[in-house]
Amino acid sequence: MVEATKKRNRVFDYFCETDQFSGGVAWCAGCPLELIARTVPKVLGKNMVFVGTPSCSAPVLHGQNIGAWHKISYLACVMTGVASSATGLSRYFQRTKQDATVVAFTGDGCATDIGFQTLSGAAERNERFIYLAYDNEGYMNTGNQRSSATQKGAATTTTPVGKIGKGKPTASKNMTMIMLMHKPRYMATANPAYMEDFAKKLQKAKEAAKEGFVYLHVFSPCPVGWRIDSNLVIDVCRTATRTNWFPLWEAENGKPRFTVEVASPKPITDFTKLMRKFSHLKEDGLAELQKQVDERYSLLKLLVDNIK
Amino acid sequence: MQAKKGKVSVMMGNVVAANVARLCRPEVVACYPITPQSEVAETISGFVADGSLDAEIVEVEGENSAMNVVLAASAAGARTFTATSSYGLVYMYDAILQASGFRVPVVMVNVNRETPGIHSVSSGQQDMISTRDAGWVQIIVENNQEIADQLIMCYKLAEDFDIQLPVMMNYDGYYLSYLNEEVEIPEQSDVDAFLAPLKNQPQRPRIIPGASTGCGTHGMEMGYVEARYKHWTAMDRAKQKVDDIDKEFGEYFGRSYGGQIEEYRMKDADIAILASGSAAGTAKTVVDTKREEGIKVGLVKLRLFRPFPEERLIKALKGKKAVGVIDRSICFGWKYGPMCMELKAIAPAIGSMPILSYIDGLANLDITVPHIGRVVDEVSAAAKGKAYQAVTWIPME
Amino acid sequence: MVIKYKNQFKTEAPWSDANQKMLALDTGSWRTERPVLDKSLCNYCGLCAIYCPPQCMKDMGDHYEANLAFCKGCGICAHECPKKAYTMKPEGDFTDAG
Amino acid sequence: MAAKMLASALLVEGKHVASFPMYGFERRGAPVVAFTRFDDKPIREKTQIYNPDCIIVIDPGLLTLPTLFTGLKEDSIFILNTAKKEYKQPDKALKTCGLVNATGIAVQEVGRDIPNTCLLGAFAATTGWLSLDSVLKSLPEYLSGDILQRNLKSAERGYKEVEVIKW
Repeated sequence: MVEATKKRNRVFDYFCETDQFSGGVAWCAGCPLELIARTVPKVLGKNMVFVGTPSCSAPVLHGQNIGAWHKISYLACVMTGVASSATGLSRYFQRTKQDATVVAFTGDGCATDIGFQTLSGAAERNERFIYLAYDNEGYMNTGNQRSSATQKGAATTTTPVGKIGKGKPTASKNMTMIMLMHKPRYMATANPAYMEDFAKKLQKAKEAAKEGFVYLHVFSPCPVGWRIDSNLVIDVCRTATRTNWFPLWEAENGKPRFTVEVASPKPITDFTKLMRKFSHLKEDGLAELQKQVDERYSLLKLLVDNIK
Repeated sequence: MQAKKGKVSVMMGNVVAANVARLCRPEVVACYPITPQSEVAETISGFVADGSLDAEIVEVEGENSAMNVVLAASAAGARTFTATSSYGLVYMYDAILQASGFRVPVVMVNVNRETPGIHSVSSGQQDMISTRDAGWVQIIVENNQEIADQLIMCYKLAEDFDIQLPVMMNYDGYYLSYLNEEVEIPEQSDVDAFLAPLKNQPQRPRIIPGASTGCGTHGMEMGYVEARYKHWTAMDRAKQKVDDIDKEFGEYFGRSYGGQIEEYRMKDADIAILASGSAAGTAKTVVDTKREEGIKVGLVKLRLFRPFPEERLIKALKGKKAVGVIDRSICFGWKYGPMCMELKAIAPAIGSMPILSYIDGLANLDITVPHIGRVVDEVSAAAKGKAYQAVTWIPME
Repeated sequence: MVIKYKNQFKTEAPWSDANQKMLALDTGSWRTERPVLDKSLCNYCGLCAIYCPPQCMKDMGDHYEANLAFCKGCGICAHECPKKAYTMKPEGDFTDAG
Repeated sequence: MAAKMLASALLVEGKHVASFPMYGFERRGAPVVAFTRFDDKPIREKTQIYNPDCIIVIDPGLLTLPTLFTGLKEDSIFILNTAKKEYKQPDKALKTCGLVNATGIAVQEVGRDIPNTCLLGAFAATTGWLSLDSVLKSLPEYLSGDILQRNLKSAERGYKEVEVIKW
């Protein structure tokens, strides 16, 4: 035990607020969403306002009767309307000059599917709030059904593997590219394994949201739905970035740049072997996934290298 | 008190709605255009563009977003305005339920139009009927002047601390939305003064950054029951409040409409017609003509549809010999029209009398003078003990 | 008609208020294993606290300790610790296990 | 639009007015029907007009509509936008006719084929139900500047140049 090594991790410097949540809340053991949710107000501060929807976060973001699970003001809205509800709040706070960071906090099902229209609309109107989509690649709250963020081949309860079924037959929506094409004021991908990177991006997001639309796409593997051992979840997050499954980048005004450079990406089998949602995939299925990861990465790289 | 005077000009129904909405000074406005409502969205956008309305205007990408924008802004404390019709109304249905559950005082204009299933760009009250159990106050008006006056009253009702309910003001598409009629638009200062007492009420809860309060909490067991019970009692209170505000408005501006219902030549009437919206205007002319013919008929104009003006209707109709109800919509699952069904629910209290149901005016087919005349004749005959048809689809005859 | 009910909400609409009532689940009881720290191995890097999903690591000045009232026993701290200072031990081994 | 302007002009006369168009989809150039009522008493009837006292046809191409003259009252008035100076009585209920080359006048005065204001002038002259003055007074509500001046001229010419025929 050497005194000199006992230095605080830099991540703590990004926190301006203590944990705003109750100690015991209803998220599964090992769920990174809990980590993400607790981190957001720590960086953004008490004046943030959550806009939540039915989702894995709903049992915690929304209270029960008069009781609450956290100290942040919130609006619990319908799944279709998270971006538009955030619009209503943000416009009124701006108008009345109330210092607030409005955060639409919702899953990939809302962002890529049922709430996609309102998200796209808010981005087009350049509304000043943060839209944070935590991506667990499916509808996990309702029991692991496929969403359009679900990867090809993934076994879900609505794309089961059976005599004929081979998991989800089509590739996921390339959501971050779609959002990049909206040219938001700021957007970024984030991953709880890279906490300093995430915290830095939240800080940027807070500032950028004073001027325009912010989209954050945060990786949030579901230990239950993906069938991951609880203790491996952060490992899975890290591997996702190291295999280019989930590259970490940001874009200010539509100009993308990597925030974590992966010098020699690992094969995606390093990632898929950590969970059982792809365990039925044979070599060809995995090769197809690898091809998609490579394609998407090279498209991103092309944009990073060419949009100046 | 001298009634406050405004400026009289010829104005289209939709433009009236937008003009008066402006006078009520909404802070956040979100409208998605749809025929026959579009001029409301256009005109109010124009006001913001020319600086005559200081409001946040959100050019939403759909009605669902329009309702979500206004309900959220309202939950933060804003006065809001939106307008829609038909497909738009049903496209915002989840948010409509949300708004009433949150008890936010959103005011919405709904320009009545037929609903999906059968494509029809035409007038009809089916849209409003399809949201009758959404927990909103629903008011139906008859002409452009009533659009103007009632819209002001809607804010007074919605934001009343004892009420705190979203209010939907309905008027017939085409018949009123595009009707150019002379309208007296009140002065801004008078509207301000009329609505000013709302500011002196206790503050309703609102989302304040850093305040640790949340709108839309899960209602667990008795919490759910309590919230629903409070909503239900507020709906009940709204009935008297509609009458009170109408009276107050009458004293202030010199025009009033009877509150929950308008009774036209009902006092000495033997038989009654129940109608709503623009058709009630036509019905009044028919009542006049039939009175000249010696038939003692009166009209009850249903202004408040939700909550249903049970007590007022009982008072107005008790002791009459027969009543004919003209519906501009259909009640699937029951053979009578929706308003007729509602009236039948209070039939024991108004006494046993023939209640004749008429379906008319669907899809821009006029509820004409001869149609209503026929209704009066049949109701009159039924009152004298003649056999009658329980339901009549007038255009199908 | 008078219906007696417990007036939970002080408002017309159902609003929650953290100032009036903060909820907490007994997530400590979810645990089947608990993290046990070998202090001699800990270099106080803070990664366990950073990655702990319920954020229940208490900063003890030179090491961290899980708040067992809320620790769900996911084992992330043990897996992420670069010094392998944590061991996940079955709850049954402890006398305070509920 | 013409129906609304007419309503405004009648309001200047101190009448109660109501006018509305009836259409499904709005398309430039597509035919549209509009109705205007005026009275000394408030107008409560909210239906299409089935028995008009006067019918104005802006587009002569619509004269072939088989139901055009259905329901006319006795001694009713017909106003037609046409370059013709004479016209054969199309329906025996029509007793007065006003022929005006509104399109021609509009093109000359307004610069575009928008005959509305000219027809209002012709309407005032043919029916005698309102004065030219009321028509002119109502126009600034809708138009301003140069366009207003041109339309005032157009309305005035419609009033003066309409050929009134008694059948």
